[in-house]
Amino acid sequence: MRLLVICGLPLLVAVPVLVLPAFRGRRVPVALLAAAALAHLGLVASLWVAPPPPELGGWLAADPLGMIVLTLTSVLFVVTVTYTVGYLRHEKPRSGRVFAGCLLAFLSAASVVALAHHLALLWVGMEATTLSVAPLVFLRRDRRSLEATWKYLVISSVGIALALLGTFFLASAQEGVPGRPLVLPDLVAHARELHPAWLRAAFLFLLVGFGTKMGLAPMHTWKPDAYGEAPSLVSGLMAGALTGCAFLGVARVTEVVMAAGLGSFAQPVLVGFGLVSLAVAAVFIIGQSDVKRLLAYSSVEHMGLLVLGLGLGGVGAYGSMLHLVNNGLAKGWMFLVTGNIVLATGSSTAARARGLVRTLPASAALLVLGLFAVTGSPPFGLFMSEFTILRAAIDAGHPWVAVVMLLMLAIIFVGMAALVLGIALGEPPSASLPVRESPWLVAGPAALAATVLMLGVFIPGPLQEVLARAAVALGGSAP
Amino acid sequence: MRNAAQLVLLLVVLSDLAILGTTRLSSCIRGVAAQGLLLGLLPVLVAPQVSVHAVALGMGTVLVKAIVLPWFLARAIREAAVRREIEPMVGFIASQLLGALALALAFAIAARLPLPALQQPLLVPASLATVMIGFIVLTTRRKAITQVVGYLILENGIYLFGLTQTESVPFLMELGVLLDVFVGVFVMGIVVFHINREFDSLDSTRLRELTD
Amino acid sequence: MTREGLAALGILGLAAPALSGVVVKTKSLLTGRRGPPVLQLYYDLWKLVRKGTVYSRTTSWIFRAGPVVVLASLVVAALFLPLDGREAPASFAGDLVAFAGLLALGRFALVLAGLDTGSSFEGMGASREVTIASFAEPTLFLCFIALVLATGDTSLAGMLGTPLAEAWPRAGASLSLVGISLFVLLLAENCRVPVDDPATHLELTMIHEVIVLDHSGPDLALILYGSALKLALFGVLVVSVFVPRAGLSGPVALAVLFLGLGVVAVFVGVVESAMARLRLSRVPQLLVGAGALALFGIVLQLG
Amino acid sequence: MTLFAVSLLLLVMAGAAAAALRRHPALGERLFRLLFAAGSVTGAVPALAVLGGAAVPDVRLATRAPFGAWVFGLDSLSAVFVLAILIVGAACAFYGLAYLDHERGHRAVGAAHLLLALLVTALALAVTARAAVPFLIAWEVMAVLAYLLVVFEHERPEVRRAGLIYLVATHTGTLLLFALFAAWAGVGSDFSFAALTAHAPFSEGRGAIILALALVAFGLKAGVVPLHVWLPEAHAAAPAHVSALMSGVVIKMGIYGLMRALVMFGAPPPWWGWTVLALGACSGVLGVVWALAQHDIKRLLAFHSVENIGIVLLGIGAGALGLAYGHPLIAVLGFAGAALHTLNHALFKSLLFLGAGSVIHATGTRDIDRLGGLARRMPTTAAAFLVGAAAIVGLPPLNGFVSEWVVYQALLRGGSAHDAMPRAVLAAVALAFMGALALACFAKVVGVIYLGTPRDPVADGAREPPRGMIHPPVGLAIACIVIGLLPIAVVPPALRVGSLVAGGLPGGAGSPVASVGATVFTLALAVGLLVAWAVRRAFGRRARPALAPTWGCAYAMATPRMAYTASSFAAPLIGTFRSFAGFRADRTVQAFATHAFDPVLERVFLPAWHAIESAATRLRSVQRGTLSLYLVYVGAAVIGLLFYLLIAGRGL
Repeated sequence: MRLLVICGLPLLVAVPVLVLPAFRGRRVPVALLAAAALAHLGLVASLWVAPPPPELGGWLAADPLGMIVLTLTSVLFVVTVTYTVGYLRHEKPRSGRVFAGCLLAFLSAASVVALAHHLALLWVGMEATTLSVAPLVFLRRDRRSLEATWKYLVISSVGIALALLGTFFLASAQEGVPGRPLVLPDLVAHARELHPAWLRAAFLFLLVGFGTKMGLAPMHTWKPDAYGEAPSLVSGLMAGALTGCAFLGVARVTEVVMAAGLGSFAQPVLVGFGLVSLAVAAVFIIGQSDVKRLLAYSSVEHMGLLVLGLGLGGVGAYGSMLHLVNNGLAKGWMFLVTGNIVLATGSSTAARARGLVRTLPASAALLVLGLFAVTGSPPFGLFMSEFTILRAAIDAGHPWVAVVMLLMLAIIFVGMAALVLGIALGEPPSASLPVRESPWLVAGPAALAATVLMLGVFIPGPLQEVLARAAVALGGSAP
Repeated sequence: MRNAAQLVLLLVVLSDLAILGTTRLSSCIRGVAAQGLLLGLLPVLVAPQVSVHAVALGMGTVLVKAIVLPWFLARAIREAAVRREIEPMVGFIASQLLGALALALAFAIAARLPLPALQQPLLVPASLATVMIGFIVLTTRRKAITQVVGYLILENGIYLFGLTQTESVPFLMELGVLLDVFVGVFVMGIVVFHINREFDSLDSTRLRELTD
Repeated sequence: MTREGLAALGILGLAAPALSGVVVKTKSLLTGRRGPPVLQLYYDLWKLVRKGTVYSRTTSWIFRAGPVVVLASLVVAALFLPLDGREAPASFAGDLVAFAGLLALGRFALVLAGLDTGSSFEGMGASREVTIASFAEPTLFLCFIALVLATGDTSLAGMLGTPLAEAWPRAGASLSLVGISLFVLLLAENCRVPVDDPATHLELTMIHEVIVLDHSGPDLALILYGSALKLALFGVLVVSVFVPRAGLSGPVALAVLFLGLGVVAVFVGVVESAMARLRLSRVPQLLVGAGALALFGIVLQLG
Repeated sequence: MTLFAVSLLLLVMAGAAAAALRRHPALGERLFRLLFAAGSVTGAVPALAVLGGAAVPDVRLATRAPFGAWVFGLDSLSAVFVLAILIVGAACAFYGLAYLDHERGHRAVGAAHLLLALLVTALALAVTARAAVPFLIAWEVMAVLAYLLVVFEHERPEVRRAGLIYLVATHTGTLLLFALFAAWAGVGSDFSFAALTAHAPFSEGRGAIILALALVAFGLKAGVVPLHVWLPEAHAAAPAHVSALMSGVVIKMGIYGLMRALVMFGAPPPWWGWTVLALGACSGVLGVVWALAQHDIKRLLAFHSVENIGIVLLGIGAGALGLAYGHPLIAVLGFAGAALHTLNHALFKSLLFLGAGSVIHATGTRDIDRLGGLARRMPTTAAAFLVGAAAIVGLPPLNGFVSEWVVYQALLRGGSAHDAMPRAVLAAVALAFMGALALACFAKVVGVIYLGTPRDPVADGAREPPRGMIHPPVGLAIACIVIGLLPIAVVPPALRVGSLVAGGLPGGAGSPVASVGATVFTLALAVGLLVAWAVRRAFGRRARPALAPTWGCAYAMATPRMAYTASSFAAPLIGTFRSFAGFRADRTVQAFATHAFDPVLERVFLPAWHAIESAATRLRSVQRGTLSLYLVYVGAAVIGLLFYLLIAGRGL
């Protein structure tokens, strides 16, 4: 029952928000948002305490992979809502009901994706996340955001369509195989009896489809536009939670393929996508002048690392599970801080925002810290995960992968450092006056930063265990 | 039964080619509507025996793909007061040739696919061809509205492939998929409205402000 | 340190000024002049010691300390030389580094004292001094390394003492190369033609002389005596390499040493009157050449 | 170890106090000074004990993160560095209090003190960490804190540029360290150094990779040519006391890393030893040649750090060769010399930077050609600086001489061996060359800054800085003198370190090195100098010395502008190395001047980076904003994968 509630509750709240005339205009029902978010988080926490049985005939279940994504989403959502409180003091969206309604719808859809064990249901949830976020990208209602929305919609929809085709291929692979159709545990259980040719085709199409939503190069093209034009807190949710859901889709099918013993077929593809994404990210991060687009490409980079770890197998799978968490939190952190910069200076470009240590000390500090966190410097969590993935590359006997990875990480660091430090340090433009940073706007990112820092030196027991089990499910192992 | 299905599938492929060939947006949309209608018939025809499941699915398909969405798109072009797709990025002849190529490719691939037994031999090639042609329309046309049409065709193709799985993909899922397609195209339509308002044209190639 | 060792050191100290006298005498005779007496430097020193001193207003204590440090460092350096060819008054493993360090210390003091006057002439001299030294010191070490390889000992007492005598039969060729290279060093370090001309009277061409322009009275005496002592030290190096005296009894060894020093002085005089002075920019090449000789000596032994 | 932990705690508290009591600076600074001093002392006690031969057990902290437990330990190698860190750290911290005083009001001075205290703590942790993860954490924290201190004056663009170059260099090093540890640990999951040591010996190929990675990663931090490019930039940009700390100890972390890697790795192959030796010679000679061309006092000192790192590498190289060819004595001597010179360089280089800071504080310029005659205006600072200069040149009886003497021994003793070892003696020539050039360079520095007449009004008005900026350099100078006078006190501990790095070989006890003789010598020399000086003074009293203007060789109108400049002084030397000395000379009717640049940075690294940038710019044209093109990318991906399917999955 709880799983169903987790998926349905936000939507139930969303319905009145969207229809009741009380919420017409710019007023945002923050209280409802907060209530729904906290309830959701509470329910998710209860799942950790008391693992639930599968529901809807096994269509909904909470396995380690799903729990990781679900928790990540829920936490990020709560943080985003707290941030919203401060955000709404400076800016009001055109339509408060669309804002709140879509956020809640997104939470529902993401929960469905995280808990779905029926791949068609997973697909439905995935498409729903795309659609629920689109209006949020278009929140500013100007030409640029319109263009971004259009590209985001078309590319993601095409990608997701390909994923649907892949799902059907998977169904064909299951022809005449015992077990409920397209239900994950049964697929895994009888993986070796699946038709290998269809399974391969299914894997590739699902990879491209969900890869498009993750933003793997070369299907990443919508990402900088969408992240750059959406309000920062929405970008944060997309980069932190939405990509997590998309990665979950890839991970699910990988789970099946690994179980079917087709690892030697799947892993090179994953590694290839990983390296290409790293390279593309590096190319676009050099000389980038807009922090939000920079973070978008950094997200491309980290998606690449995720599939790279998955493809390397061994401890790499563990690494990319850990990286999923770390990257999600770090991206949320960075986008929310960037949001503060945009609120204060009206822009996220190096041209307009300079010398923030003077005008926005707290945000600037968080931004610079974030630079080191995102680039995988010790002692932040991303260091742990990236180091694990690097080790996986060497253990798996691909030293050249390690070399390329390190080279790209180095180039990316130069690009990011140049921009972030460029806007954090220096003499602020004369016009800019110091802004008082409301605690609502700083608390969220600070909390995320603290968590990322903690994960670098201490991984709580339950999380550790869940990560390990997820890694094993993906054909890997815990270090 | 079987031959009827064959015929319908053939018509579907023809509608694809027709859409590729036409210059007029209105006929383009009419073509999609027709295709939707044909798709609505198919579940009943391909199913081993007529079942509530198949009929309901067919009716849902007709409702969404043959009536609501086409009407919606037609309204969109009325708003925009544009009649024809002027100079697509690839000429009409060329795109028809591309379509033919896609068709050939589709049959070639389908011939090599280990197809499930007792299926319509035409079903898979038709669906693959439709997918590819949808993709061609998406990539070679300028008007945002035509791109929506292209997406719709792509979806239709996938839907066709889904028909090989009617029994393994449960009814709810089918409807869910249908709903998603509906909402998806609906949202796209809304965006198209806004594009039309902002740029007073449906030419999506003018949305090139965001670059690196 | 033995009594004989100190006595020998004392004699060396007393005889040092005479060496430059011999050089000058040789030169004058070769150029057909009578020249100043051999003991001229003693008279000069005596005169200077009795004079008062004049300090420039720009100078600080560094200027005053200069001459003292120069002389003290040279005296201490002398302690490491085995004058009797067997043992030195003071010696420890690796004292060759100390020897070089002491020469450097003296040079540092001298150069700083020159710079302290703020005169551009002395600045120029200082610049030239350090330039030449930068090439002289590696050459000195090349010679020392050759000796170390030949004798397997890292103290001057050993390198120039008994082990050297045993090394001659084995490494005669390389040792003679080292000797020649040391003689070139002697010319360079003591500002002799073809590197510098102690007799010049044009400041722009001077090196050593121009640094001490502002020194007067006892200070100048210290410096002049210091340079005489330095000449003697290098002379001892050259003689010891060519004439190992380990076999001889103490007094005889000393006698041989001073005889050798005299020969070296005469030889310097001959060179000075036979050769013209090099252009300053060519000096490094001369020293590098000398270094090359020593390096060849080393390669012969690394074989 | 507990005492050590306490000291770190005190250091952190000191920083916190300075930052927290922003409102009452006086109280905050007193507290800072007190706690910092206490921390340094409590930390130095165990370090000295270990160097004296005591043994301290390791500390293991179990963790809930991958890669095993966190281990900390204090052996003689760590102890040397801890000592250097605490001494130099304290000197720089105290100096910083006075140096940043005038910044109060318009900059976060308290925060700067906090960062410095944390930096010292991170350094101490880095040299005591005995597991990969804590080591990497301390390493990166150290690097980042150092960066934040370097960009203290971040309004100036050149400071930001220098900071960025430094940050990129150090982060690249960190990435290489990841690779190093990953390659080292293999499939193992325990990353404590003990476990890593157990992995050795490696197959030839893997061992080569590991050693090469270590050399590059740690060489970047140490500033080995050609990886030194960040060093002069950062040192010139940072506040004086930060430069002192960086040049004194931060770059030494690279040396520590190399030595620690050797302890864990065991005997390296000969090629590695020769490489290190060659790098040492190059760094030493090039460093000092480039230094000669500088007129910015801080850049000049920075290049001398490159030189001295070269000397240390000569020691490490000799030691590595000793291990490779099986000459324990040489190995011990080489590593001992390296360790000792590291400590000595920490002392006199930070002393020199602090002295330079006082000069900058007094005159407001870093260009030595505008200075002159400061010895009469700030005598104490001048005296301390002179000691530092003599020490860095390696003159007896100061500490620089002692360590260079040990390194020489290591190089020369190879002579009697019967393998390839004797070739190493040639490195001694390079060492001599460095010494001579360094003498030339510091004759220039001391002469042009402190002696002669002021070349510019700014120098004329110079006065001694406040006491807080005099005591630290003087203290360091005293340390230099004491070590120089008592080799017997420092050489045996150094040998203990050497034998540890050489794999616990004998050599600590019954030292073959005549440190007794050396001590006698240094003491005798010191006494001799003092006696001679006393005699001369007594002699001078007889006749009152007359004062007169400098003898201008009959040229009556000498002006300060005619005083010999640094450019002219160094010209004949760097002229001989024109090809790689990295300077442009411009001769006008009025003046001759040379302008220095870093050839490696300007001719290698920046062009390479610009090449990457332009390539990226060209590649970026794939994202033109055309939607259909984007869709084509997706289609291309699908088609490509289908081909892969045809090839790889022979199923269709």
